[in-house]
Amino acid sequence: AILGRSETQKCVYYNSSFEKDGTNRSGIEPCYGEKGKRRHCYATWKNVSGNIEIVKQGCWLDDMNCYDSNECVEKKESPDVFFCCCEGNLCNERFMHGPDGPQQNDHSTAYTTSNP
Amino acid sequence: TRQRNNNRSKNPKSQEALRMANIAENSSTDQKQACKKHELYVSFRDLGWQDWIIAPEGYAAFYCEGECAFPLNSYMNATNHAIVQTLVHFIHPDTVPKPCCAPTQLHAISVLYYDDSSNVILKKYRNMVVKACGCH
Amino acid sequence: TRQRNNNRSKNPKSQEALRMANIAENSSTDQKQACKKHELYVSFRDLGWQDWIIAPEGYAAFYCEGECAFPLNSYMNATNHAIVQTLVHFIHPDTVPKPCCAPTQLHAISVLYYDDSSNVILKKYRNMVVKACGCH
Repeated sequence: AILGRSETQKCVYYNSSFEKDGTNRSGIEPCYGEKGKRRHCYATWKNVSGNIEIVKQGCWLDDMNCYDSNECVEKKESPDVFFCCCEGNLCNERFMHGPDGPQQNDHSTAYTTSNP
Repeated sequence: TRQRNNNRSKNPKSQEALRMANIAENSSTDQKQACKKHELYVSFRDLGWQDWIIAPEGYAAFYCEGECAFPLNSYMNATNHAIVQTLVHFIHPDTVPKPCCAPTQLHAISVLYYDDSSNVILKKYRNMVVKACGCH
Repeated sequence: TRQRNNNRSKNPKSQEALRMANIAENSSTDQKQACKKHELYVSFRDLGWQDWIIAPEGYAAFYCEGECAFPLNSYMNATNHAIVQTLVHFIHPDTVPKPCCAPTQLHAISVLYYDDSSNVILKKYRNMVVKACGCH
């Protein structure tokens, strides 16, 4: 492990279309990646009239947009589908919509897998 | 038996080739850059794909560019064919091109997108990121 | 939610790219040849290697040459990276080159030669013959 950087070996897994895709519905996904490449976790969800519907969660391949984010934050204002990625084991268990970034806590809304 | 000269390239053409190579190698500033990897960030919005790709918004793709000229250095990841082609080009520059600078190793990326029925799909797209370049 | 147009390239830039592509595709004779495999017989005498190579005297090496222009056709064996690079080149022709036409599959040949101690050696030289070309 590179000093100071959190390695991602596993992520929270969830698939809302698990029946159609023939996968598990939820669990923990081990992450595999090519040698020398970084790995991340991601979460994607919808906000349907205030109800949060998790679409998918799992592992994400090396992506500079996810570097050094230990929290999973969607920064876009109002996307059709929310997406965030992060670095560190199970870092996608908790995901946030924070258009101005997580430090603006009054604007960011956090969700966790346990209470989608 | 005929005394075999152990110097593998005493043939006048090859000697000429080696002499020219030394000139090429040491010629001053107009020397084109050798084959190598270059930075390139691709924005999917630039490609007009932002409507169907949810994430990422873009990615570091890199690309390969540069000369594959005789003599090919070891770090140019040249195939045996490229080495032969470089020599043939050197001797017959008008008939055969130099080998070209192309990716020799590529990586995959994750992409989240809408399929034609607007389902959200996660897919691993292979061979999207250049890891190394070489003369091929 | 915003009505997502399912046509993957309604973005003006991509539409312009597609329109240009049609022109490029149908333009008449000055159309450069697309990337493909070409004949090339290499004589080891030409390379000055006849003194140390016993057999063969030469071999059919072939080489790759031709355009890798937008839109890349399916038979051009293009990688995903090459497809992306072709599009980026089309939109930003001055910053990123087209992908290049390079071997995608290579074969080996057998070579009988003298080593430095004049022993006769048989060796399989890999990646010497182009089997297929593609845009990489």
